[in-house]
Amino acid sequence: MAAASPLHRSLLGAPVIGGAAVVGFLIAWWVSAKSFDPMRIPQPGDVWDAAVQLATTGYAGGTLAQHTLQSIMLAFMGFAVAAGTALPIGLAMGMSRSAEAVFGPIVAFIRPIPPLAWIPLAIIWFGLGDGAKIFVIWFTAFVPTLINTFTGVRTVDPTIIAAARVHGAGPRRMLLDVILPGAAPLIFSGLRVSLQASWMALVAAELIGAFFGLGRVLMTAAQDIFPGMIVVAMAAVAVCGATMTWLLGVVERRCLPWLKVTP
Amino acid sequence: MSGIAFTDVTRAFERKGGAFQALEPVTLHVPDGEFVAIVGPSGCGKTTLLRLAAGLDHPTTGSVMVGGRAVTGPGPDRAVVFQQFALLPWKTVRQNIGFGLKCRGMSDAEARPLVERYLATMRLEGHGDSYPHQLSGGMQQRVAIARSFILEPEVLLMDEPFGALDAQTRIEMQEELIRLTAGQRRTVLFITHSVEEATYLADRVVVMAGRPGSVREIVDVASLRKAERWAERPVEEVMELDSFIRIRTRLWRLLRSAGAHRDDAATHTLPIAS
Amino acid sequence: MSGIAFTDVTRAFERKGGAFQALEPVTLHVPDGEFVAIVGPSGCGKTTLLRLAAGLDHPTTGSVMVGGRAVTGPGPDRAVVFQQFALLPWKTVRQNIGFGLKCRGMSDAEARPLVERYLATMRLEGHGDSYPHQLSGGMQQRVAIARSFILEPEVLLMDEPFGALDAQTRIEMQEELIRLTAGQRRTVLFITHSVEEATYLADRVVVMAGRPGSVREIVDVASLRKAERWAERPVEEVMELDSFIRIRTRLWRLLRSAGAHRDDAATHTLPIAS
Amino acid sequence: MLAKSDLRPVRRRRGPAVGPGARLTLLSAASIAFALGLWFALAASGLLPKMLLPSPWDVAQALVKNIGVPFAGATLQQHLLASLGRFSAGFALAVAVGVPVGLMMGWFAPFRHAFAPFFETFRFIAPLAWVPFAALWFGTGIGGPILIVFSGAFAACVINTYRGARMTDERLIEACRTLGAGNWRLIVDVLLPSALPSIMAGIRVAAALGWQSLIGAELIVASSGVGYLIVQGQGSVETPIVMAGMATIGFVGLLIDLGLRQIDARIGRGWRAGA
Amino acid sequence: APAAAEEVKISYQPALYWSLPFYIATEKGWWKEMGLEPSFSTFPAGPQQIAAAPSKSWDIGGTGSPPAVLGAVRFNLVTIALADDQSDTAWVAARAKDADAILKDPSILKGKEILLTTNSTGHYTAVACLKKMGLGPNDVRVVNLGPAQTIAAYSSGNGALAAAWPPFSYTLQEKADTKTLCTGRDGGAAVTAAVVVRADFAQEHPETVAKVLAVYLRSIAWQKKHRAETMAYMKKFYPEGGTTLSDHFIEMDYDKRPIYTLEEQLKLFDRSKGPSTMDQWHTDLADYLRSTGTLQKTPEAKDYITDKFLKMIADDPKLRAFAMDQG
Ligand SMILES: Nc1ncnc2c1ncn2[C@@H]1O[C@H](COP(=O)(O)OP(=O)(O)OP(=O)(O)O)[C@@H](O)[C@H]1O
Ligand SMILES: Nc1ncnc2c1ncn2[C@@H]1O[C@H](COP(=O)(O)OP(=O)(O)OP(=O)(O)O)[C@@H](O)[C@H]1O
Ligand SMILES: O=[N+]([O-])[O-]
Ligand SMILES: [Mg+2]
Ligand SMILES: [Mg+2]
Repeated sequence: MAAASPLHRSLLGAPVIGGAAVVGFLIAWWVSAKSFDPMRIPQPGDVWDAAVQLATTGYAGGTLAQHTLQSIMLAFMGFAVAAGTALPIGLAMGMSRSAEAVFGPIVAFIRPIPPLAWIPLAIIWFGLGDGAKIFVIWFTAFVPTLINTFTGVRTVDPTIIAAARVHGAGPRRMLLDVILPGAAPLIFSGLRVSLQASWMALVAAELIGAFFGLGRVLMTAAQDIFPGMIVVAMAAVAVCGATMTWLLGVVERRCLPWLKVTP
Repeated sequence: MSGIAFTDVTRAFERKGGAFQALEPVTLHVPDGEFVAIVGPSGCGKTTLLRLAAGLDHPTTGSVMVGGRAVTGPGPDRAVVFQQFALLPWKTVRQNIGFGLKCRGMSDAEARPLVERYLATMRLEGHGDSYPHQLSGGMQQRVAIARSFILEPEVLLMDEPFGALDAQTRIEMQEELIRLTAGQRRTVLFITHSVEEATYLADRVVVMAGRPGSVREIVDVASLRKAERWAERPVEEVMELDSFIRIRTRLWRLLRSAGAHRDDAATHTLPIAS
Repeated sequence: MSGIAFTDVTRAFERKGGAFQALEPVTLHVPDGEFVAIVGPSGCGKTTLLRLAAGLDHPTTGSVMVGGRAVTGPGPDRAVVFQQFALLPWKTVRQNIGFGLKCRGMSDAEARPLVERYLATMRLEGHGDSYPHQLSGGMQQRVAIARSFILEPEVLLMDEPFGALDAQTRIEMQEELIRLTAGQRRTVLFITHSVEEATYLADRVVVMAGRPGSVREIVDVASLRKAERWAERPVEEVMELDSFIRIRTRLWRLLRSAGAHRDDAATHTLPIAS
Repeated sequence: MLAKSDLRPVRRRRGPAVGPGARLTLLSAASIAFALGLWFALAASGLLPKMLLPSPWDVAQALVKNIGVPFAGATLQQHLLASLGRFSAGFALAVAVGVPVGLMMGWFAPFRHAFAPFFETFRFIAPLAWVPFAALWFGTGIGGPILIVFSGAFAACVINTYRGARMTDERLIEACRTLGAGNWRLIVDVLLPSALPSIMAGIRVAAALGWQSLIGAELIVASSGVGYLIVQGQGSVETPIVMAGMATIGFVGLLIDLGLRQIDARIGRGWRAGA
Repeated sequence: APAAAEEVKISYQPALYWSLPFYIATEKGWWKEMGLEPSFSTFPAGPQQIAAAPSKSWDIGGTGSPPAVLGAVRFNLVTIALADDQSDTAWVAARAKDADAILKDPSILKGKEILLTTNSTGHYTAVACLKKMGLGPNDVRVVNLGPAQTIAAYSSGNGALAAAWPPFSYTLQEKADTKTLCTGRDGGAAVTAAVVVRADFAQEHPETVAKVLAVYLRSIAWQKKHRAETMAYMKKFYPEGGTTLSDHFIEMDYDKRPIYTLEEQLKLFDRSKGPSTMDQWHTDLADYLRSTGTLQKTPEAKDYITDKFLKMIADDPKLRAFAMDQG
């Protein structure tokens, strides 16, 4: 995936332009927050104060560190369970039309149902602990990996499959040495989306009686109508999500050393 | 015992709006130890024929036998070399070459010396730990050949194996192939678009015609090759021989008439990459 | 005035671990109206050279002039035909042929008669509303050529235009090209891996050597072609001429020595599709 | 060399007399039946009170009943219509903004560099988190629900368009540049159609995510909508109606996806090889 | 000639007892009689409702007391009347089988979980009740859940206690088979709802505000006089908001949630002998909100509670008669 064209490679690097854009955004915010209705746009100063409060004295039952740690744990668990279940099912669906026929309709039907709608059922089935929260995250994060794994398997170069067959690959070898690595780039694309979905579902998950968590901070701030704190919680979620995605990228490069470029 | 026998083989593919007849009854016999090249217009069913022999596809009617046994699926007695190399991109050169051995359950320790030997035979020393994309096309094709040869198959099935290579590399690979098949005489089915290549390499050249695919003519080269000792001479020299040029021109003429009106027919079909 | 002049052109690509010199100073002059073919081992910089003339790339040092003006970017005075046809799959044959005219701001009504004329010239009547995937390779390449010719470029840059075609179609396209360039004499830079093709088509054949790319020798064919009236004879006949075979063999020898030790160098580079 | 008896045709495939298509349909039906059966059994087992896990039959009854009798002020089809309106607006906006943004990111590097930091962070924020701001900025206006659905659907549109645009065959771009195509024409005539399969895949994901955000969108102002129905139903522990709402969302979501698939298949019908 | 009807935007939450007066007024055609043309918006919860105020999406609304106080601090909402008193119907409940043991010895609750919605009247009630039962704020573990989730969780066996406000408290009792341990009133907490107006709107259109309030009060006066008819309206109104209550709870709503006529309101808002009852109730609530960290400091009652509009009605004989349903 080379740059679209030499003409459109920019003279300045990504960090410079990206940095400038972020600074520009902050200035635009600062100016507009001053000039528009101050009740409706969180003031930079309020956000700063909220950040300080959260980091030091705490809010919604804990400090930034406690909330963040808890959310990272939860998002990761949800993501891990989602990936751990979606991968084998996706592989099965990709390799067998029967498995596709079995799982396909159920997944297609359940997939549009929002995480919020599952909360009561999650509580009834799993109680108020982490189980219910992980279940809610799982529901959202499961699908992207599943679909990408399925598509990845189906798009493995048939010539390569044929080559492996003529060299005597049995089902096990085919899975481990051909299908899995062949589908791996797409699987990782799916994992990225699942990771995003995990963080997005976190807010809903932490509605289930969470004692700590950024989602709880968000919802408490929403209850309290504390826009500054909402922004702080949003920013914390965004930073955590982006960081985990970056880590996933590192893992991806480690796992796929044969790729010329990782997308 | 490794001859290939196609007997009244047809293959029809399901298409929107009915079946598409890719091969009309084809009967072709490649005796044990012979090198047969197939040339023919695009879409005439060359790849289909080869896939039938490989066991990657099944005939609609008729029978395909290799070494006296009916073909039911791929087997290590038949190695296939594809035009696009079809190396596993996620495996190093060494792992690719050893893949078939591993599939047979051989341990790494057992496979190692064999792999090293083929690395050397194929002049790939020093590249054992590279990934395929780090190699030139010629080197990739050498890896693909090594991967097949290491299994010591009785039958070699090659589908335009040198089509993706540049002219010089191609010639080198042709010489290489002559050398390798001369060492251990093997039954070879070799598909090519190059009439020169077919003439230079094969004992017999099968000219196919298309829509539906059929054998148009079989041209014998073996007698000349033996008589003029082509195998012992550099390829440029062989290609300048009058006898060589005559066969080549004859094949060309056959092909051009076989391929006539191809474009019009092609409108209604999808060219599928071999 | 449409000659191409490369003067002391070099091109270095950035790579991990320093610059990679793809071309060492190359000086080459293609006079107005001449047909020059370039052959050379894979990776020797043929495509790089062509891209410089097309304005798709810029030299690291030296100058590239076309028609007396320095090249700064792509322009409609220079048409490029690629090996992979590079047709827009989502446009019909008609739309593909008319694409360049549309880019110039010509209305559909104005473009229509021109497009129809080229459909006829290229023997594509009846396929105007087909999509590329419905055509055979040869027809696709004819569309690509029509798309370029319709802009009446002074310079034609062709990068292995027939490399993806099968042998028979390739020969037909070669004859077609002879016919077209004979009609309106144009400056042509033609890259090929086929020594026969270069010999058959070109006035002069440039043999390049690799790593870094350089011009090894230039072989004149024009005088022979004229003397023996190749253009008026069928290609099979020409290719059997002693004179033809002699030039071809000479080019081959040059090439094989130019390509020596290529593989070792290739380890450290990624072959990039032209 | 060949024994006559060996000349029997190769068996193509072992399997039942039913065609593969029919067999797969059968499997799908069996799987759905199994899931429903499991649900029936669980509901009938009495492990959970009926109030918390009604049987599929109760849910179906609640669903049918709500078609005639309003719940939370409207019949099911009225709720559905209201939800579809909100969804369409937010989803259409996400596509209308996301696809051009993705194309611009694919084509103009400076745009990509400038936009990426926001994009790579904002996409982790749940639609639900925007509810307070949606209320603050748009009040009771349609803008609020649109913002929520948009925040759910936008990222998928951008990412897939961007990836699709970046995957565009460079040779096509160069060929068109040599034919005189400018930026605009390249984006419209080359990048966009080339990215179309990826864009459509993204749009399908976006539709699913946007549709999922409905509950959030209907938390701001309430008087109608399937999301509202679910929340109100949850509030009074009318589990059958809640599940009827979930089933409706699931089913309509499925229909939306099928519709988009149809569009996808139609768009490239002419030119996509094998279409 | 009659002037064109005045437009006014009114907000409330569906299916609540204190929303009923808006509904009855519409049914009775009293808005028109007052020359008003209201448009209504309903919000599923208080935070969204008051957050929609600064965009001028609504002018006057009914809302729970916590959002009323929060809205005063955040968005300059002014409290102009009391909507209802739900102190008897917001409660802390336990499973019927456990209730007696708990009442006998509340200390067995130590370390147990109570399910409730934080920063709500339910929480406010719970804090007061726990104190009354002799339990400190850290003796039980508060699990924060939305009202619907509280019911689902409690009825599937989670938590030792649950707290909620009506109608969720009713649902809790009905569907989870609970017994009330302590109401807001038992704990000494005034759990109320209020009528609020945007300060800028009140400034610009005092007459309109007075008229809307007069209509609201007329409904109240009428409701107090017509028990059976009011309950009939409740049975029509509640399901439109997705709530279906049994007759028992309909009666409870009517009988146990005091509402106040103009005269009674004036007494509640009377500051002639120091802070009014209303001031006291809201200040207590604000103190609670400060204790949870929602508010940084307790707002001055007189800054956001006013009897100005009640007095405007009282001082205008025509309005007064209308508001007392004597027209
Ligand atoms: N799986 C398939 N489904 C449908 N049609 C097929 C399939 N495989 C091949 N065909 C058709 O059968 C015919 C023969 O195909 P085949 O690939 O054998 O030709 P070929 O001679 O190898 O051509 P080429 O020289 O282009 O590789 C073609 O028309 C092709 O379109
Ligand atoms: N964009 C690029 N970045 C880095 N290296 C490049 C780039 N383009 C070409 N090269 C390198 O420059 C050398 C010349 O490449 P070029 O494509 O011109 O060769 P070629 O003669 O056309 O080869 P072929 O016959 O295989 O098409 C090669 O080693 C190639 O790897
Ligand atoms: O997270 N949801 O907005 O449903
Ligand atoms: Mg083929
Ligand atoms: Mg090239």
